[in-house]
Amino acid sequence: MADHYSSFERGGKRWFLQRITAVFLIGVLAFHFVLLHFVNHAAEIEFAGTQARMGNVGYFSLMWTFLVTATFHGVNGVYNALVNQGLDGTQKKVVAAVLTVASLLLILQGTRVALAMSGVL
Amino acid sequence: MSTQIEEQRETEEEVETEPETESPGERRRAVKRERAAQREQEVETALDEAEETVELKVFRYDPEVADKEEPRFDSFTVPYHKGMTVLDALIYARDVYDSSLTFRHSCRQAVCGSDALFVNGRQRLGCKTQMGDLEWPVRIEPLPHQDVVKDLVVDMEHFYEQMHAVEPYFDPDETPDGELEEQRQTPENREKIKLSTRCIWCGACMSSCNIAAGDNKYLGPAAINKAYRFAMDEREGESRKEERLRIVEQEHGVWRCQTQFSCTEVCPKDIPLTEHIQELKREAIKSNLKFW
Amino acid sequence: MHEHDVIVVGAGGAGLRAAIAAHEHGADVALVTKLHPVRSHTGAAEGGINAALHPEDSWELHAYDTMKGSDYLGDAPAVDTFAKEAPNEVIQLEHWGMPFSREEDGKVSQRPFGGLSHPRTTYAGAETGHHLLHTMYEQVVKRGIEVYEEWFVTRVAVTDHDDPEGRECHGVVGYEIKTGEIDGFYARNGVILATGGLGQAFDHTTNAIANTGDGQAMAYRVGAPMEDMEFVQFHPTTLPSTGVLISEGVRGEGGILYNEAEERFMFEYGYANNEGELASRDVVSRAELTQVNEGRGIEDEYVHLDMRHLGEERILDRLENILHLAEDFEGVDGLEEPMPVKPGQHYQMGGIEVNEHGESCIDGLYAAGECACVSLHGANRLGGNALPELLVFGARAGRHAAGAEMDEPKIPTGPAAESEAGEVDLPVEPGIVGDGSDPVAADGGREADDSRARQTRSDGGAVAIPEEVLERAIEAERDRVDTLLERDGINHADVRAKVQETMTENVNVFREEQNLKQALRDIREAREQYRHVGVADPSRTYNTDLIHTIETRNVIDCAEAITIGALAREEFRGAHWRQQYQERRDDEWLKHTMLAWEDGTPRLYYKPVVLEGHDQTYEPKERSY
Amino acid sequence: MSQSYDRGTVESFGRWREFSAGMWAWILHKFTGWILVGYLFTHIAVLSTSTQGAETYTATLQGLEALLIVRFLEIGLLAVAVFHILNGIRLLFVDLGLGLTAQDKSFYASLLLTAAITVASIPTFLGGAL
Repeated sequence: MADHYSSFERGGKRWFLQRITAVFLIGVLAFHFVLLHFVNHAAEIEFAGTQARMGNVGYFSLMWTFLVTATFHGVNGVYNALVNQGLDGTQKKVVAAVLTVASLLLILQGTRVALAMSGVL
Repeated sequence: MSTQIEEQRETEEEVETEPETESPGERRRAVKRERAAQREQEVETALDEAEETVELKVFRYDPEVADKEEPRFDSFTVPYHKGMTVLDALIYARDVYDSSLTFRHSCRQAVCGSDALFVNGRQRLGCKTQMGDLEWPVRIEPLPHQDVVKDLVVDMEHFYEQMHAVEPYFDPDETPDGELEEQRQTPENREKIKLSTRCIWCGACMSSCNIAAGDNKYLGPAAINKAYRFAMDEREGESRKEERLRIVEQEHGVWRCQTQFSCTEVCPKDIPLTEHIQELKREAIKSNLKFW
Repeated sequence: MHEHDVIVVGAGGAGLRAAIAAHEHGADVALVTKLHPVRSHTGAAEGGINAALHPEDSWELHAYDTMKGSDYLGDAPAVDTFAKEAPNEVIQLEHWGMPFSREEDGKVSQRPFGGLSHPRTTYAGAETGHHLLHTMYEQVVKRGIEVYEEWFVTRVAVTDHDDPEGRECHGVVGYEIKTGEIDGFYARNGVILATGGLGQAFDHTTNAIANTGDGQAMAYRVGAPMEDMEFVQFHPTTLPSTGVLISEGVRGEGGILYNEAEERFMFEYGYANNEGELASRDVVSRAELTQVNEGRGIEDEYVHLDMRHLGEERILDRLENILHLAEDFEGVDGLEEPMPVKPGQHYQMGGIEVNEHGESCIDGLYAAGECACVSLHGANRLGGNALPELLVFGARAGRHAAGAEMDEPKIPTGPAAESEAGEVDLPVEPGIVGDGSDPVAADGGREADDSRARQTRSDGGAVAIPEEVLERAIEAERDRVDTLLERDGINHADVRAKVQETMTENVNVFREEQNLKQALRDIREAREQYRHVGVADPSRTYNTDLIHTIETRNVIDCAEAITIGALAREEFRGAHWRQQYQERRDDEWLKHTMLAWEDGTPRLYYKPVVLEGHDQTYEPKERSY
Repeated sequence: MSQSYDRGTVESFGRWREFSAGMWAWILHKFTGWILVGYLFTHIAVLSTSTQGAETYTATLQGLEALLIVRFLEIGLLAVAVFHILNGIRLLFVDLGLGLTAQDKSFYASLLLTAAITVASIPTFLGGAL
């Protein structure tokens, strides 16, 4: 067990990032909810309104960062939960790969959506 | 007095003469029957005399005995008295009803850590749990998340391996020169590690931990607490502390802790295990970020 | 078969210290223990470790206090060696990381203790034993010393020369509890017994359930004499239902003892008009039992120890641990009600006769710790002297067994040290029952005792080939276990309970001739019954029924030795109180009580006390504090 | 001779009845986490309609919002998100070593606060749908 000493990379960095993203997400998720359910009611959302918001560079970058951090936080959380249940060996590698690919696709698609919303695409 | 001596003599004569007519085996069985009848009588009187009796439901399993190969629960009715512990009740059940009832026990005072059991759904030391504080009937099982060797005895091998994995021994960077020269330690530092040194290796924490149940490589609360005991001991020195942090910050080390506090809640020595694990996480992050 | 240079049986304080010492002297050493090492009963020690560390203190003072405490039955070379080496051992422990309580300047704290002329007791909270045990086990792990845990040693393998001093020990036979496997441990250099106490000979004891006198009984049966077995320390404040110790600290802080009529009996009945509750352990124990025997006990069993008047704040500050003990083990809230207490067996001063190197009279057989009698504690052990004893003499036994060069021992051992034969009027024959024809004899019988095998060997000669000695011992143990498992018989627990009850009833704090004789009769009866024991659990897997049955045999032998010694010694010395003999009688009794197991029969003899120490000769004085 | 009885994961996890506060907090945090990550993927999928033009996007969103079930699911989503946030704050404090002895109380507080916020937001969510 103790024969291989692992570096910070083995778990500590992801643990730390999970906390840092959490702090960020607490604020942004709350903001997102308030903005799109209470300030603007979800039922009244139209493309125009979305485009207006996304046209703002600050809002756009906030939402894009939201996407990336949420994806990391969520997917990393899923991965940890699986590892905690004893996922190991090849299985673990496969799951890690699948989750990474899924994350990248999500971010890619999310970025496309965001660009479409901001009217760039 | 004198009559007693004579009675004694008579029994002795019997012993001398009887083997002539009876085989030792027959005699043994006769004695056994006699004792069994006597015992039954005693048990009945004990149960009658006791103001209260309590029922134990005890997990039984023995891979070698035909009717115990499939795990089952046995019930024992035990006379209750004030101050009776779960261990007392188990000993009564074993000595009076079934001598094959198996469990570890030794000191009876919560320092040897032998009798951590799953009592009414919680990890507890049998010797320091009052029967009067429990809901009756009392259900007694071996510690969860560990293989059962027999009845209430679990295999502790994995627990010991995890304890040994953190290099659980004092190993200072340097020792004082003089033979009678002691290392200095501030009372504050001694106080800081005090609770962590109380661990009795009972395994209750490890058994209560959901993460340890799923991830067999997870060091577990007891071993991490052991690492804490040395990493925080100022006598060992900085470079040894770095090495210790490297052991606990491996993937299956401190990061696996999900702060469920189950270990802290069941610890019979009241060691704040989760707190110690959390402190090591922070120490590990700090030592890696360096600028903290 | 496992093979090592040194085999240490038992992994409490003495065993661990011995193993480390032997390892440091280059020996391939293994620990064989029926419990995992951290479960050993050393862990229950509370008080501390005496050692003369202060510059104003000296080993001579420590030695003097120890000798006085022993009521001049300690052997001076042992006492001197002990006091000289204790400081090094304590500092060694500190270097191994023991979490001692500390002073502001970072040095190890020392506190005063009963019978000491200087505050020299080092401690780690009220859990000194726990820390000592764990610290040393950690060092064993660090050194990679092999540990065979949950292996129960059932027999010592010794050659069968007629004269015990001609015998050699070549190993032990062990039973692996988890699997039921029986195997031999061949010791190239020596076997060190460090099996601890025998409290289970009494039904009320502070000792663990595992403390069944295995080492004492095994060594005794292969020819190493038992020394001063009648000296048993009883602690006055133990909880009635479990025997858990309530520290002397409660009385030290001002706790008061009351009888059923709520009289402060220590004063009202004049047991100790000056010291009251703080009189020495034996005085308080005797006072409590007198109250109970005269009908003033509570539930005819115990007295009350009341600390409520000390106030919640003070109790929580200094005696918090006691509140937990009373609550957890007796269901009593010490803040709300008085705690029930009664005297309980605590420590065995006597044991396997050894010299300062831990050697018994059998070549290659060592003993250390509570199972041994060097003799350091003589008739009474001082608080805080047990832990340094196991360090000093554990280390010495380990070194010697590993082949280290050491001085000529000054304490003689074996039958050659006999100064006079003993005579005692026993009501029944002691020793084994019957003709010993019962093959493996749960009783042990003559077969289980090497002397019988010696007599029955067809070639008439002594078995001298070491491997053969061990092989034969393994065979005997396999037979014994097979028979116990196969045959039908009574439960050992009845037999053990009988011995424990009679010991507590008759060989307790008070010793009266007729009671001692009654105990011997009861023990005899127990031996009779033991011939009919069987193990009901047929399983080879973790069969505690079997283990306890074998232990019970050891309990019987130890109980008998204690009682014979108590009946023989016609004086009042230290912990040994005889109703008819209310004085210490140095003219006649300044000698050790010895028991040798000869062909299954205990033989009583005496050997002189060695009062000539390293630098000085001790003069017996009146023991008053 | 020696074999042992492995009780298996199922039996081990059958012990949820005996879970304590901290263990429930963990279970709920995982559970809400799974829902949120699932929702994140779904959310992006729904928003992807924006790449097919403004009308499709508006129609899809308003079509979904017209369904009562979606409104209720949204309330559920809010509850899940609020709990995950509050318990997440609780966990951050635990990571900082603050308030460890009150960890069970802070869990109960998170539950109560989640319930309060959820109930209070019902009118907003159901507004216009009934």
